[in-house]
Amino acid sequence: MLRYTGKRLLQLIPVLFGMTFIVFMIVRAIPGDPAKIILGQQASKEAVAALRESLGLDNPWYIQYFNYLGQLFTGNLGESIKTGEAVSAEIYPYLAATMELGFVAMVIAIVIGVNAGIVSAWFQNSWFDYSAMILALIGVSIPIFWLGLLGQWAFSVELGWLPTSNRFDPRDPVEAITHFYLIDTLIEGRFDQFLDVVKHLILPATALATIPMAIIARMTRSTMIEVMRSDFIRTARAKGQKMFWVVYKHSLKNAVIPVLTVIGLQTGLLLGGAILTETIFSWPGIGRYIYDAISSRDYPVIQSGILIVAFLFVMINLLVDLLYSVIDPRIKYD
Amino acid sequence: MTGITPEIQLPEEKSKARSPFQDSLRTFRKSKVAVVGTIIVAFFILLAIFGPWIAPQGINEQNLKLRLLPPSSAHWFGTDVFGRDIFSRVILGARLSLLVGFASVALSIIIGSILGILAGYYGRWVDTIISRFFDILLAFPSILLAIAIVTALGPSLFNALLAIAIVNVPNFGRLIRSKVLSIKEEEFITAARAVGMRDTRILWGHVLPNSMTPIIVQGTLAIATAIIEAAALGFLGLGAQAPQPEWGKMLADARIYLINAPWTMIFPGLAIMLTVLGFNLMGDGLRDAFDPKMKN
Amino acid sequence: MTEPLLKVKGLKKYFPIKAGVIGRRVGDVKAVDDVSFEIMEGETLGIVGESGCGKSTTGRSIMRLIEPTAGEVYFEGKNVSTMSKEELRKARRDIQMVFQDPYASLNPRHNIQKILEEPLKVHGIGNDKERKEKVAKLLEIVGLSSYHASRYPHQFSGGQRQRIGIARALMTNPKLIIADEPVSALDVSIQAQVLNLMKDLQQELKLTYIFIAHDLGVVRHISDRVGVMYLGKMIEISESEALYEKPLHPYTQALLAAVPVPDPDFMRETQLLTGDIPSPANPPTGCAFHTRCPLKMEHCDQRVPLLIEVEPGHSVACHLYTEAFSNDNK
Amino acid sequence: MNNEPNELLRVHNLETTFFTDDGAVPAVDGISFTLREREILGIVGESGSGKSVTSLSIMGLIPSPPGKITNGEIQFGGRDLTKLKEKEMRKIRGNDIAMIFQEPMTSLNPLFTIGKQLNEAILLHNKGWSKKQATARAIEMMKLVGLPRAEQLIKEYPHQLSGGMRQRVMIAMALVCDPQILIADEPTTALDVTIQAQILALMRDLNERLNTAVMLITHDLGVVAETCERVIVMYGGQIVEEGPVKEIFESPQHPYTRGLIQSVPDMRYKKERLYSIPGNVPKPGSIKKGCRFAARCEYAFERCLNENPQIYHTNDHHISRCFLAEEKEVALND
Amino acid sequence: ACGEKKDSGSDGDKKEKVLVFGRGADSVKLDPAAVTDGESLNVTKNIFETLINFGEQNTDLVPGLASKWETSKNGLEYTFELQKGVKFQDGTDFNAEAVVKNFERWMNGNAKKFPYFQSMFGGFKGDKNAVIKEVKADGEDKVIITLNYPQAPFLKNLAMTPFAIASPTALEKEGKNFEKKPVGTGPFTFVEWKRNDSITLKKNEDYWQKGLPKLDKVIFRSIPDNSARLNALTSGEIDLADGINPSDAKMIEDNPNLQLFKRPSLNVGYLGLTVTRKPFDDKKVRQAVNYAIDKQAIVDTFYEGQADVAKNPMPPVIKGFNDSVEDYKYDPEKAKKLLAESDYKGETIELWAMPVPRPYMPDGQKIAEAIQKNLEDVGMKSKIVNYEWGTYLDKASKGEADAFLLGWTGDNGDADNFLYTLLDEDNIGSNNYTYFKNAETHKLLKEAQKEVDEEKRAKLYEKAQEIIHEEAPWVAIAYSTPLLAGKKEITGFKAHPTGSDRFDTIDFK
Ligand SMILES: Nc1ncnc2c1ncn2[C@@H]1O[C@H](COP(=O)(O)OP(=O)(O)OP(=O)(O)O)[C@@H](O)[C@H]1O
Ligand SMILES: Nc1ncnc2c1ncn2[C@@H]1O[C@H](COP(=O)(O)OP(=O)(O)OP(=O)(O)O)[C@@H](O)[C@H]1O
Ligand SMILES: [Mg+2]
Ligand SMILES: [Mg+2]
Repeated sequence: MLRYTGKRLLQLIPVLFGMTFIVFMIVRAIPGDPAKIILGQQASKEAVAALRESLGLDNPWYIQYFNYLGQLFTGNLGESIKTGEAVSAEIYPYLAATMELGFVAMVIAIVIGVNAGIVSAWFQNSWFDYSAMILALIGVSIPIFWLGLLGQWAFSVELGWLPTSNRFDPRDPVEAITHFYLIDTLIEGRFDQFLDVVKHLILPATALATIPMAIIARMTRSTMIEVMRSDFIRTARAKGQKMFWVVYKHSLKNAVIPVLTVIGLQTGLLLGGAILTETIFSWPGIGRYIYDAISSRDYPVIQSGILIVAFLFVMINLLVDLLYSVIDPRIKYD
Repeated sequence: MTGITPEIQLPEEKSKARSPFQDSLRTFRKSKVAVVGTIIVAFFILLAIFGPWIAPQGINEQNLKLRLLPPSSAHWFGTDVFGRDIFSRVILGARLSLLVGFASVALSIIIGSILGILAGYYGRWVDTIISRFFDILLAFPSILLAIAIVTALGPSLFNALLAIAIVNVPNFGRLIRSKVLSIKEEEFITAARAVGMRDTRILWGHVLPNSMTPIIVQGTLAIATAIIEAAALGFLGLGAQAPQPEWGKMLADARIYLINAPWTMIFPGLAIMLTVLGFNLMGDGLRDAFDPKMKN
Repeated sequence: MTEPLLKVKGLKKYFPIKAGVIGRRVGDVKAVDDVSFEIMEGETLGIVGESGCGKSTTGRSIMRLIEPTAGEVYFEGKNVSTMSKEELRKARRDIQMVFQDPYASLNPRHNIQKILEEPLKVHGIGNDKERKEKVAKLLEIVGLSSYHASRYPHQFSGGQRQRIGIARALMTNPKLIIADEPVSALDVSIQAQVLNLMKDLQQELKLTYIFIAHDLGVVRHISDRVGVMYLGKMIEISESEALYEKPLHPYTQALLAAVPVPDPDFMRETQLLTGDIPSPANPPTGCAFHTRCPLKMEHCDQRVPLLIEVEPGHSVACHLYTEAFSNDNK
Repeated sequence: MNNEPNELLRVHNLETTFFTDDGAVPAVDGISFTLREREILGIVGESGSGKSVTSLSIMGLIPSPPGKITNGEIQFGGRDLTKLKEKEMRKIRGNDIAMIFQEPMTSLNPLFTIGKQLNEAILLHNKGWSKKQATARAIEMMKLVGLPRAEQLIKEYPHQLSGGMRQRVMIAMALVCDPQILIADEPTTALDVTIQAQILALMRDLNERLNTAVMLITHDLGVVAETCERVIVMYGGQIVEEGPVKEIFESPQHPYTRGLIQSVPDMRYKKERLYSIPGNVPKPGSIKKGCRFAARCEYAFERCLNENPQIYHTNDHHISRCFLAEEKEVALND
Repeated sequence: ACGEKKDSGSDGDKKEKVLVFGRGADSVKLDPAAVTDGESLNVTKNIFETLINFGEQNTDLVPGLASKWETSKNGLEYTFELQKGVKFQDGTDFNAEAVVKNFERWMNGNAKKFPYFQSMFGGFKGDKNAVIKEVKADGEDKVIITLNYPQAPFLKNLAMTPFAIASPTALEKEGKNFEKKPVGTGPFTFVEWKRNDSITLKKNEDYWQKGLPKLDKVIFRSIPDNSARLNALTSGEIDLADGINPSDAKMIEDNPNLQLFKRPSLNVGYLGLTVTRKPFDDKKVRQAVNYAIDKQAIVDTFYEGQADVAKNPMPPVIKGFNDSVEDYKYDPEKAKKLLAESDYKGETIELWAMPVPRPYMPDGQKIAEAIQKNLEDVGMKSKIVNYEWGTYLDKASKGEADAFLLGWTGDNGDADNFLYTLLDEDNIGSNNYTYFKNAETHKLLKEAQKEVDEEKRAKLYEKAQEIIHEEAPWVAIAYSTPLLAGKKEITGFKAHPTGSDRFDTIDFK
């Protein structure tokens, strides 16, 4: 297991290298002069020239790339051109915000998606199956930004049940410890704040969860149906086992690997979808951090932001891979 | 010809020669889901083709006096801030969304097939390089990568199309690679080799045609995704540009009228959803028909 | 005696077992380990053995569908092992193969016409019309009708498909046909049809067969000579009558004893084998069979027995006979 | 008749149909037979003749949809199994009637240890047993079926076992609750001959020692000849012949049975030509009129093509579904 | 940071007065001298103070930290008398030394560190264009600033938020961290900053102006999307919202819980016509475009009437505005005629549309669409081109656009900040995006920079506007009134034309 993890990590190295290169090249290809953008419309020519020089933007691209790589090796993600802060220092709260949102969305997606899939597979062709699958189909077809806007309009503006945006009530800000406010409020014993944070999470997390939920439900259903046709399920039933346990014990465990794979892949969708959701719900997460950085040509932030998200994604998929072996004894990693 | 055991014919049903493809089409036609999907898709394709004749107004017939009118018999879907007929714009938008969907997927399939076949058939370092390249691209959440690419290329519908195509390449590439690999191991390929067939001929005559159906299935589903992605890019201002009636862009434009004039954003959103749903249904139907193993 | 049609010498196929980051080779699956035999023209050599003993690998290595690790194969005196790709391709005209799975070995997207004329096209034989005629003729030969040519594989039953597979192998008028378990996927009644067909064709067309099977009953009916494989090695090879009447190797004996006989009155004499077949990735030392052998002797687990002709035309690889043999000759 | 052992199971006019896209397929079409205490009853027939469907019908495990028992009854212990509720049926499965399947490779759940799967079967029908007791019983059964190192094996996963061992585990699992009936659906088809011989010997042995009645389903006449006392021959979803093994082999009454026996290549002698039944095994439901075997039958006459023969008794324990047997029955009755 | 935990303020008679201000983006840094973005300045405006202030809702000069000031005859020496008894929020005394230290800090900086200083005062110590020569203390309460050459808008520049006085102690102590922990003399003290979410300020209890501020706490919350921000206001999550879409004005006015605030206009939105590019190198074409565009309709539709149709490149509130210039009337026929006389051959022009809403142009995309239609009506085909904002500015400044939408918000309410900055040849490549170059206006504008006499100066600018009008490098579209909205209970809020608001006078009813 350890060896396998090590091996997989080693295999990641070329991928990570390639990623840095691709990101670097794309970012450099973005037209527009960051110096000008930082200084804004009102800036003078001299100011722009001076800034360009001090940012090293006058160097040829490969020098910039090697400088960048060199910095990466020392764990330095560069400094935000805009704020002048080290990216590594300022990125964490954004990352935490996205991870909290993504995590809650994933939990919603998994809990509802997996169970809907199971029940649909179990009672195949029942009305539940049909309606769940139709909903799931609509779910994968719905543009989440549209759904998010509609939700915001209905539940916040019209009904006033939920807050429209951000992570908490600014009048009573949560004191950040881990920057995962669900955790922080609990550590601080502020149950009222915890509820407030939950309320803020509901709309964006549901919007974000829709597509993965639908995909997971569909995937779970089809693998479950396949698994439930397999011989060992027949064996379990031939023993006289209850259908519930046959489904939730024997079938589910076997269906988990493809479902897990989908879940791993969906995190990518989730991290990408975060840009849209975070924009709509003013969620101070990494998606918006990157998006804002794109507008301000904040190269180090765009680069590092994309890389970190991609890295996270890669890591989650690695984790999923490793989980396989925990679940399936047949997968022996050495 | 003595001594050869003849095959005695059962009074078998006079079945005609039916290729698996025809068989699949029959299954496809029988599936309600698939039929509904096909109807929706066909409907939007017709809109795309005949839109200019159906739509009561052109794309950009502004009449600032008629702005933000709610749906009425004159303007079924109401009007937008320029006093343009939303119904007409939604109809005319079908062309753009389908264009992006089909063109980007076609592009990814072409590039993906070439790379996938190279990797799958030639193996070794070619495979290593191409597969790594796919890995790298796949390591990025796709929308994020698409956004980055469009930002670099400059926002436009064409660039959005291009970005979506690039982002999808590894999906097809991998699919085709794995198809090639698995078909290579099929016994009928061994049989072809045993007969003395050349590699290239095996590739074109056996491997490729047998990879087609998963590509068609995946392609249909990818069109659905591509349409949503294009709309998302449009929504972020990175896709289609004014006055193109692209649905995502219409949503973005309508966003500030959410409270005053909700119809401006309800209809384009519905249009996206319906089209995407159509492709998804059709894709599902195709998968069930062509890939019976996946059928449930 | 004339030259054998096919001569296999010291054939080996090791599949590497890879591990580690760079796919280091940590061992081998010795799928075929030093197998030699000969086949005369018009003869049928049956190869039997339990699953995983290397029968298919042997068959495929002969045709170089998998590159053998070592060994030489002579076909009509020409060394197949050293042929260039192009020469090999041409040679395959004379050596054809019939596969076990009649479902998987036909391209589901091609109709029978296309499947059958492909070998002709590949070798540039005939024009369109001639090819069509040949397809029709061969369909008749294998007991199907020419109108079947436009149908697709899935429209046929298993037995019919296997007939198509055989027809395909016959298209180029080959001299040797390697049939890899051609009947094991078929029902008993159908199996008999196909076996009869193959026998008839052999007489008709002067074919030579390598007939791979795990069913000893089937092998007996079709083979002139039979080779028994165990864990990648040929452990006994002989005229089929001799082998079935008087098996020499303890494994062959056990194998024959294990086959259920469709006769309720039949009484079994020999004791059953115990234990499982070892893995070819990690074969036992010495004689591979010693772990299950009821007659195991002291040094069986150390020395590898060689295949030795014990009686005329009957060779066996077992220390029982090496001892006996050497003792006899002392 | 009276000195024969008691009937355990009586299947009467069982009809199981699959409702597929291509219409209703009567996979089992009105079969009746009995299974007696302590006997080994063989069911032979070529692929698709309805052997498995028969056994699954008895177990109440017909995949539904698309399958359904459309007619007939299955009497066991004074009850009609086709009428039982799922809950009651569960009590019978594994406890009174146990089943093992063709594919030892796929019939065990790959993700649970052998021990866990055995324990599950034990604990299901022995409420109140402790895990320890269950494990002890499991080990006992494993030893009984000749598995070496039972104590270690219970901690291992199915993939770590060879095919023969797995089939032994399956048998042990079927027998843990001392069932009255063991249905074995082609238990050795996937195994090599030497292993097959071991398993068959084991089944005979267990049948003697535990007095379990066995229904052995196979397509191999050799297996039947060596193992069974009585045999049922199925063709196209119907029973075409039934009788004591000896009689069947010595004087088969149905042309199909005769053909089948003759076409088996016997290892003991070389035949120049094998006997072969012409034509193909028909798809169930494809022959609507006449005897299902008529098209392949060399004795077929006019009547066979138009009328489906009923079952004729050629003696008090031998039946045949062939008009040729009509005379014999008449003769018998005379 | 904010130690005290309160129970949502429901109990207790002294309810905390908290104002949540919703705005479009987060601040970049809270060191006013180091930033250029409005969202940073807006916050620092409440933490820091400048020597001179602008008037409540105009750009007249009123005392700030300096109670009085004098200018020497030659316009090269300024003497400031400072308020007494002022303390920085960290307890440091505010005095002449503190002011000098601030100036020294800026003057020793560079363009990257203090971009506004570079822009407004020509350069740093030793630069040849530097305006400020030296800054000296004259006792505790007097500061003297000497210039290298006269700069007419010098005092106005000093009143700009970036040149607020920071606590020298804190500057020294915090170093680079000062931008995250600002300390000034202003009405509010910095408490906490949650990036991309909110900045919290609390009342400066020792504020030198008695009775101010009225609020206990101000929270700046960023909600990037205009409609989302309005949603948040409607649902009560925020109390005051910046950047209200004109289209929502009516709804807000109709809402009994909300009120609309109008920011006096100090901006101009325009369509620039790059005079170096075909077909706009022809004056007739430029004039034709001016006739072709129905500005009133645009103002009505996209500014929802919250703007005046513009005719000059600067808004009327600024001294020197030439009201006698007669605007081009909407006259498609005349436009067609002019086009026919011109070199224009019917080629399709690129019409660049601003991708982001700005106070001077709430929806560039849509305005571009409307203009496109206007142009089409007179026979000029155009293609709307879009770039991401940064690229847009960059490319436009390189003269790559044919016609482009843009605008400008004044920094200090001086005509120079519009006419010279936007239309003088000196600023080609930076803010003169049309590449307009005219010897006459150049002379006039240069002269005006050094003219200390207000009236004479105004005349010079009026003349320049006439020439610019005739040459028509722009279609001046609108002087917009940016909108804010707040809860009904808010009193005492005066939106400032520069866009930076002081919250010290705000109270809740
Ligand atoms: N491509 C391969 N890579 C690695 N090992 C292989 C490969 N092909 C076959 N083997 C191994 O070689 C051994 C012999 O395989 P082969 O297929 O020749 O057996 P066989 O006698 O034909 O068995 P069966 O009766 O099951 O067809 C097996 O252990 C198998 O696992
Ligand atoms: N799930 C199913 N859906 C549809 N038809 C089925 C299904 N299961 C079985 N059948 C039909 O029932 C017929 C009998 O099947 P069954 O499995 O009983 O055959 P069998 O005698 O066990 O054959 P084999 O030797 O291949 O196991 C088959 O021809 C098949 O068409
Ligand atoms: Mg094989
Ligand atoms: Mg079966």
